[in-house]
Amino acid sequence: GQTTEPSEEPGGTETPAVNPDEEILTIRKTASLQSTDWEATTNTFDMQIMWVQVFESLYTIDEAAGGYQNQLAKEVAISDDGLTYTVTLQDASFQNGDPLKASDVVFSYKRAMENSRFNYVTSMIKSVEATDDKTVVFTLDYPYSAISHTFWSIKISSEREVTEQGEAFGTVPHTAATGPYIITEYDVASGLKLKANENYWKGVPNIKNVEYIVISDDAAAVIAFENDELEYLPDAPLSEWESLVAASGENNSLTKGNNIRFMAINYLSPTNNNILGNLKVREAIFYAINKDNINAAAASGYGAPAYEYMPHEYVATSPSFEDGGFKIYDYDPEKAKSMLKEAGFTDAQIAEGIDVGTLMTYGAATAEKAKATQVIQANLAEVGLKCEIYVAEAAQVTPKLYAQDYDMCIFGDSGNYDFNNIRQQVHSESTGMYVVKYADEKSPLDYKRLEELVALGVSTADVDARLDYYTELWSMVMDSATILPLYHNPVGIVWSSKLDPGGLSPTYYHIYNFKWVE
Amino acid sequence: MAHTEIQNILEIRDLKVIYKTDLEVVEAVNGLDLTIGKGKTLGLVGETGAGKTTTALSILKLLPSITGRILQGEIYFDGEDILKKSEHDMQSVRGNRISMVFQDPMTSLNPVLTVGDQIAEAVQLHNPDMSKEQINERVAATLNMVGIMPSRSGDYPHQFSGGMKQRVVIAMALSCEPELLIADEPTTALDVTIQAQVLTMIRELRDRLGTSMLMITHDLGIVAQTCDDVAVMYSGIIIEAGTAEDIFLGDKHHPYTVGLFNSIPNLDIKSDRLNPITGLMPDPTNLPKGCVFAPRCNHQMEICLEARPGVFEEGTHKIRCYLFSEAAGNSKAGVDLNAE
Amino acid sequence: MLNDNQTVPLLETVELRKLFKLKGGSNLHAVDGINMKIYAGKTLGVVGESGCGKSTLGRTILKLLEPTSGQILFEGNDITKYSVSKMRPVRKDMQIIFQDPYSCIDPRKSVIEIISEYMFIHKLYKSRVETFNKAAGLMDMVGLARRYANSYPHELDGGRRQRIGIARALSLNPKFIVCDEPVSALDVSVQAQNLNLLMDIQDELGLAYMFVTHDLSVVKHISDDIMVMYLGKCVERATSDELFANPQHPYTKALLAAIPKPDIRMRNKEFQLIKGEVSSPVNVKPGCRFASRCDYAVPECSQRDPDFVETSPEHFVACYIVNGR
Amino acid sequence: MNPQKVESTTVDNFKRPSQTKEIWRRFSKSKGAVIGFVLFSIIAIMLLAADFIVPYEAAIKQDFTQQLAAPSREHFFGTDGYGRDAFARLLHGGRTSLSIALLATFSSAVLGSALGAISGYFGGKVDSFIMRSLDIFMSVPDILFTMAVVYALGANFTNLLFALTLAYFTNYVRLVRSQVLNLAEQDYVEAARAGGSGSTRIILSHIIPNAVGVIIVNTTLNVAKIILYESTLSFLGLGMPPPQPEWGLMLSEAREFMRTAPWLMFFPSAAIVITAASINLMGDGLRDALDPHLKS
Amino acid sequence: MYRYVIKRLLFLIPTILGVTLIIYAVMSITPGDPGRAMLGTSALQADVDAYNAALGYNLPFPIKYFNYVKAMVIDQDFGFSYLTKQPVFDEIWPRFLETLKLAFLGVFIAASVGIPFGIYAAVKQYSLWDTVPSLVAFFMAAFPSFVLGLLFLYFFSLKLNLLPSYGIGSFEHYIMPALAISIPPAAQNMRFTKSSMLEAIRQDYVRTARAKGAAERTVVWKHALRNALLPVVTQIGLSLGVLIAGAVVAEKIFSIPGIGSLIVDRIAYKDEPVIIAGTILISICFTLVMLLVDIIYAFVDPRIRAKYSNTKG
Ligand SMILES: Nc1ncnc2c1ncn2[C@@H]1O[C@H](COP(=O)(O)OP(=O)(O)OP(=O)(O)O)[C@@H](O)[C@H]1O
Ligand SMILES: Nc1ncnc2c1ncn2[C@@H]1O[C@H](COP(=O)(O)OP(=O)(O)OP(=O)(O)O)[C@@H](O)[C@H]1O
Ligand SMILES: [Mg+2]
Ligand SMILES: [Mg+2]
Repeated sequence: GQTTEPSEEPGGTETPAVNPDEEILTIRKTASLQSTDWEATTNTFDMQIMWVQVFESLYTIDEAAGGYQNQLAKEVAISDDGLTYTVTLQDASFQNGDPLKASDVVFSYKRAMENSRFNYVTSMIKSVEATDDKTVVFTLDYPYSAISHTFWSIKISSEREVTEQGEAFGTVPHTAATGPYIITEYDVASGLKLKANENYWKGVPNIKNVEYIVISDDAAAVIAFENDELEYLPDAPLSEWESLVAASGENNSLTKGNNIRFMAINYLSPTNNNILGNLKVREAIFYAINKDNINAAAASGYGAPAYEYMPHEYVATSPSFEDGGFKIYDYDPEKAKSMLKEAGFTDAQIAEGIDVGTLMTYGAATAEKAKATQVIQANLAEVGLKCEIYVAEAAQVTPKLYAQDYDMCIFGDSGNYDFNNIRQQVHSESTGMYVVKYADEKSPLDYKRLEELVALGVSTADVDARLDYYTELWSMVMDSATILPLYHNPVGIVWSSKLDPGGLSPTYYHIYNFKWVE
Repeated sequence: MAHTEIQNILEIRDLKVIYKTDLEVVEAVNGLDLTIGKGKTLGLVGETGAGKTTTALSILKLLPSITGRILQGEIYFDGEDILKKSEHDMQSVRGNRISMVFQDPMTSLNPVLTVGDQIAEAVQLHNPDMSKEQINERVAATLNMVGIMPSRSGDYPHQFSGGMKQRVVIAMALSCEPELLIADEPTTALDVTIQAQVLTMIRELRDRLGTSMLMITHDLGIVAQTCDDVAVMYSGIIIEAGTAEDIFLGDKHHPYTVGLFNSIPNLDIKSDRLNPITGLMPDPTNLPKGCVFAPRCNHQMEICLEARPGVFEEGTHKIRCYLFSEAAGNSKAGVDLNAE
Repeated sequence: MLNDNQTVPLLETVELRKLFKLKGGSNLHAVDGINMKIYAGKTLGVVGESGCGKSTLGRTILKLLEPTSGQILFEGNDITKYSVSKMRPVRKDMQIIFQDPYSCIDPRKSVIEIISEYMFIHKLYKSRVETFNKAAGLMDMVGLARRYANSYPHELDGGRRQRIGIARALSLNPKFIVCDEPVSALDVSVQAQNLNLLMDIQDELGLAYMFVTHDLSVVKHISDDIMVMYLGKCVERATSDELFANPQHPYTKALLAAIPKPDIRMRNKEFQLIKGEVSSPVNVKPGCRFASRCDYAVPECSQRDPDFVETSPEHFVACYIVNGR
Repeated sequence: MNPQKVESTTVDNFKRPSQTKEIWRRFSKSKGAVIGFVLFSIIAIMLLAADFIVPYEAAIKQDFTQQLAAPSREHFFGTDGYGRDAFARLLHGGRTSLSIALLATFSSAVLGSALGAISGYFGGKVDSFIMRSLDIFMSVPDILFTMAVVYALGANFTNLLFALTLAYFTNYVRLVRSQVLNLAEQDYVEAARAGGSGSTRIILSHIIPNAVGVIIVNTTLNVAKIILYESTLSFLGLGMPPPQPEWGLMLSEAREFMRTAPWLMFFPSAAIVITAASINLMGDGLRDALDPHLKS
Repeated sequence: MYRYVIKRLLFLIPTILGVTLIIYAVMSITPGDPGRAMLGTSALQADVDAYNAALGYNLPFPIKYFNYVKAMVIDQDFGFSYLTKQPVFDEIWPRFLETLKLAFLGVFIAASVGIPFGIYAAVKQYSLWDTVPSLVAFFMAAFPSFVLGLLFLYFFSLKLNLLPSYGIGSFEHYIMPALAISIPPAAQNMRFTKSSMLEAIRQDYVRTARAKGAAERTVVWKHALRNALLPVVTQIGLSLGVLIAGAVVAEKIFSIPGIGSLIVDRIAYKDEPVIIAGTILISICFTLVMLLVDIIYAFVDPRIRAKYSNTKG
């Protein structure tokens, strides 16, 4: 059952005769699509389809190039005070043939702003107005440096079609988007099929037909790829990576991705006489954690230890640990133990095991975050800290996180391509740094300064200045020992030799760029 | 056996049958000799566990295939040794030439098939050339014969009373006009008035068809009223056999036969106490070495405990007992049955 | 056979009736207005075909089934309405022996435990040892070797198991025992042994029996009086000798004629048959229950229940023909 | 009669010569039952003595230098994704699996038997209420119901026990009810009433002891079923919380290493199958030993 | 008989109400709410509340239950999925059919493999035809479906590349999942049929048939089998429950869009309308199968048929 032998023939090396018009591109999906309304897609796999292939926004992301670029926006003019954005639209058209109008953009933004889910990217928008058919004016409450992310996040849909479909919008295939691919089939049994939008405003896509195949089991997906039943496998299972590499020959990539796993400690937890309120204990916990082991267990060793809030490579304003000068809590069990002693625990207590409560996470019991909990639990045990593991579905864990009703938790955050994201997390009235509520009397850091730094970062477009603000901000957070970046979950992609993916985008691939190998 | 003229429809010689289970070996039949004359009815009498049913099943070769085993002996039916016949040959004997009626009418009929179907099956099996109509006619005639309206042939067994079921079973057994009918306690499960009905019917049919019959029972009354010959069975052995007159009127008897007669309350004579045999039948997994009845016998002699007795014959009357054998002398002969 | 000085019967039933409610609302008339008397030390034989209500009668008398109507007088006391606790002392005087030697004793208890059970229930003796001694005595009495005391029922044959039931019934020194076909499941030789035993015990202890059976030769042998039942009704009652000598009800006659006798003079003689079979006891209509099978039936028979008339001293018959209307 | 003599012949000798002996004799006559018994005994002894064979520490000790090592002298059954010794996990995991299975069997037997006894004994309205409710309850497929319960309450030992109990008690209700109905018809129960026994006494001394055999057989066979069911739950991610080893969970974890480290799947599968099969063998043997019908 | 069937069909009403109540009760103790699950952590509580209120989620349990039942009964409306906004029925029905296909294929295999082997083993008791299949059945009955599923995947898809590893469509897609879920019940059926058959062969009427001179084949197929199959029919009906449990697993392993895995997935989102309607659907199916079993029973056994035709009202 070993797949390490290099002698093994990589699958699909023969070049088949491809008739590009009939050939169907098959891509794996782990579950059926939630909705054909981009607003209602909540997981990455659905967003990869709806947010990129079907719908378009004012901006797009090019991961390979590392930034935001115009998409439906032809030009964007920013007022000097940074409060007014005037967007001129491309001569694009919807899949139903209607031309793209400013009113569609206004309609789409207003619709998104009513949706609480998009609060985090729309809350600064005061108004959106169409001044003519091709011009949209955004007025902000305050200068907002990460508006690019908003312009990317909000997708534009046809006002006419969405209104006409009413309640049914999202539950059936439609042509209300401007993107390169049109949904032709959306059905539980026959799955999801896309066809090229022949009238796509940027030009006809190369690949004519796309089929998403639901394969929930990783092993089955790998087998399907090896059997040439899949041409593109995004998010390939890492435990099978070696086999996949062998099967795909050259056609694979393993990138760091922008997804980071964190561990948060609730300094307000009442457990064991608020033991986690003690900074030394929190630091001891952080020093006890072996990120390499977590990487080995959770990411089959293909990930990398994480130290930052955002991968520095992805976001220029994210401070890098190499020169950020903030604490990184490298694995040091001895130091952890001495911190515990400093916190006032005796050797006997340490030998006996000190209860620090529950380590919570969500997802399946065997999924990567749950694996990380097991390693951490073992790490803590080595220094004399006891914790229990609680793994449950998001529906159960999320309310607890929201209510800050937990001791420790592991959560993941995928980047919004700007460290600015942190503004939402820290500042929002709903939650603190995702899960840690800093705006509190007992806050382990100067939260007023924190907010100040956020405000400063948000309102300046100067990358260097923002890097400084965020470095200070992140240092404060790390000093508080409340959040610890654990590891970068890598993204593995493999594809068939028939396919040329035309550059790599680990998170949001663009089928528009794909080509069949002649 | 060179038979020029066969007078006996059935002749069993020295039959030994055992049941072998994981736990034990039951010696059910231990050297049994039995003869039924053509056109005669033989009554086989004996207590529970004497081996009556086993004997009957051996004749049809229907012993439970896994546990039951015929160890030795010969069973001549119409001059041919049945034990040498193949299973295929047996199938044409069963039901066709030898039929059997089982003990319990409630369980002898298949609950999920109609009564008519079950009779038709018997007919069809032995008359494969018959057309559907002919078979149906035969079924109707058979039911008529046993006093059941042919219109009820579409009914299921549970719609019949016990007596009717037993009549159906008998009808089925007789539907192919066999040469030998084995009736294994055909009326034990029935009430007396119904028993009388069924017995009458069996007798009539037997006489009409000239069937020979083996009537197994433990009721001496039934034997007296239906049988020409009688064999008394004890622990797998025939200990006394003869004509009905020999058994009921003769003056020499096996002590067990005497005990059996003394055990039934006599309707005509009022007595305060019965004189039953003491004790119980020997354990069939562990039979005594000598006479199987010796442990309960009040005429027990030393020799009785050592070896099985031979047969004492007097005309048609045969007794297996040392009391009558030359070896033991005749001193104690003539145990009186009619000690009234 | 009856002494004049025994005027108060040990047990008497008056119009005793037991109906079973069936699904769908119909009634099954298992016991339908039985009047009977049993005197101390005497045996009343009850005969009749399967399902005629013999067992139900026995169980109802012992109040193991609640009577639907009528009265049960035990030693002159009406026990019909006695509560469970009030019945308890009476139970010591009335016992039952069952037909099936296999289901009548608990297979998980040893012989001595089964026999002692009633004595423990009524706390007759102070200690366990004393109770077991009594039980051992009872084993002697019913002719069960003491070595079986620690055996379990499945190790014993039917005859011995029946004796355990007898010993248990005797353990409370009852005055009256319902014997519900106690020997019909046994082989003739064992049956005779147990019949002798029951008769000896009766002589010794002066018990009264109600002896239920369908075997007429047995009933004649053991009973002083005989009651013939048909479909829940008593059709004829007389002393044993009288009944056999002079059966009057057509059913009784047919019953007697149907018994095969071990007499070869009867060989191949016609039985005197009655047609048909016992009909259903569900929702019976008024009239003689036997009418449909009776050769002598007149229209009146199926209109009204015949009265139970004393045709000669101590001989009662319920039949229009016999009683001359 | 002489009481002295009686005392020496019976009373002193009076002991409960156990039927167990007879049952054991018949049980031990069956080859399958003996094989099952021996297998299960070996498994049980190994699980009980797990601490002496290999300490619990080894089952949870992570060693990333030994990640996914193949079976070797050091690690008989190899190591898992955390470098934990699979053999130690199998042994200690068996303890968890088996104790949940045994406890769940026990509690479902108690709950179900009690309900069944009540239903059968009291009859009438109580009976129809219980039985109709049960009909409704049983029309929800076990698996969906158990999963919903575990989701609702969270996956841990107690909740798992609770969910398995709820999934399995229904068998016993029907079984015990029919037993009680059947036993209540036996003549010896009537005889006990004729002797003046009250209902309580009848239930305690006649009905329960006679129903117990069937319940035991059913219970034995249920242990195997629950082991399988429990492993299915674990497989669906509803088993015991980590790091406690448990067979179903081990399988569930091993699944992703199906090709790289197939032994991780093999051993727990084998453990589940062998344990369940050995219990089934014993159960069959026990049923035959307790059932007099099959004697001939 | 038809009265009985109608009576049983009417019993579906309390069954559905009861099932709804049970699932509602279980869901109501589950922590979390659909609003939070859908909108995520960063949404404002007020928005989450509004979301929940719009779904009618915050109503008290009895009212919610009542509303649900009312909609279900009066408008045959199962509501909309919280997650996908699809009408629940549209969402579950195709998946239900998928599961049904799988489960009935499973029942079919379990019966058509288990029963003949069981019969044969009984007829040839103690021969090789008995001991070998019995032994195999013994071990197969001890296999959890998911282990079989994984093993199949490993050997037939990975090692031999014979069968597709996922999805639906062609017949081949169903081979592995159907086998994985049906082998353990097939083994059970075999064991059950064997003992039932042994019991039937012991019966007097079988001996009567032999005494008639019927060939062994007739004896087995005509006389013993029909009686032996009666309890087996019940067993097969009940095994549908086992198969549904297996189907949940098989749907996961082989990526089959069935209702079992749908319910499992939606429990995570507290998508109550889908969970409840899905469970009701399965329960109805289950109840109908049990009814079918009873009807078959009556069809095969005239005694039972008579019992039903006698019970009036
Ligand atoms: N299938 C069997 N397996 C083992 N022993 C058996 C089997 N059938 C009968 N026996 C035993 O063989 C002996 C003879 O039994 P058989 O049935 O022939 O007696 P019977 O005279 O017909 O008795 P009954 O009057 O009760 O019908 C008995 O000891 C019985 O227990
Ligand atoms: N518990 C009961 N419920 C309903 N019907 C009953 C019940 N017990 C007995 N019966 C019916 O009452 C009638 C009389 O039954 P009972 O047992 O008293 O008859 P029996 O004369 O003792 O018959 P047998 O000779 O067969 O023992 C029968 O039709 C029987 O079916
Ligand atoms: Mg017999
Ligand atoms: Mg009776």
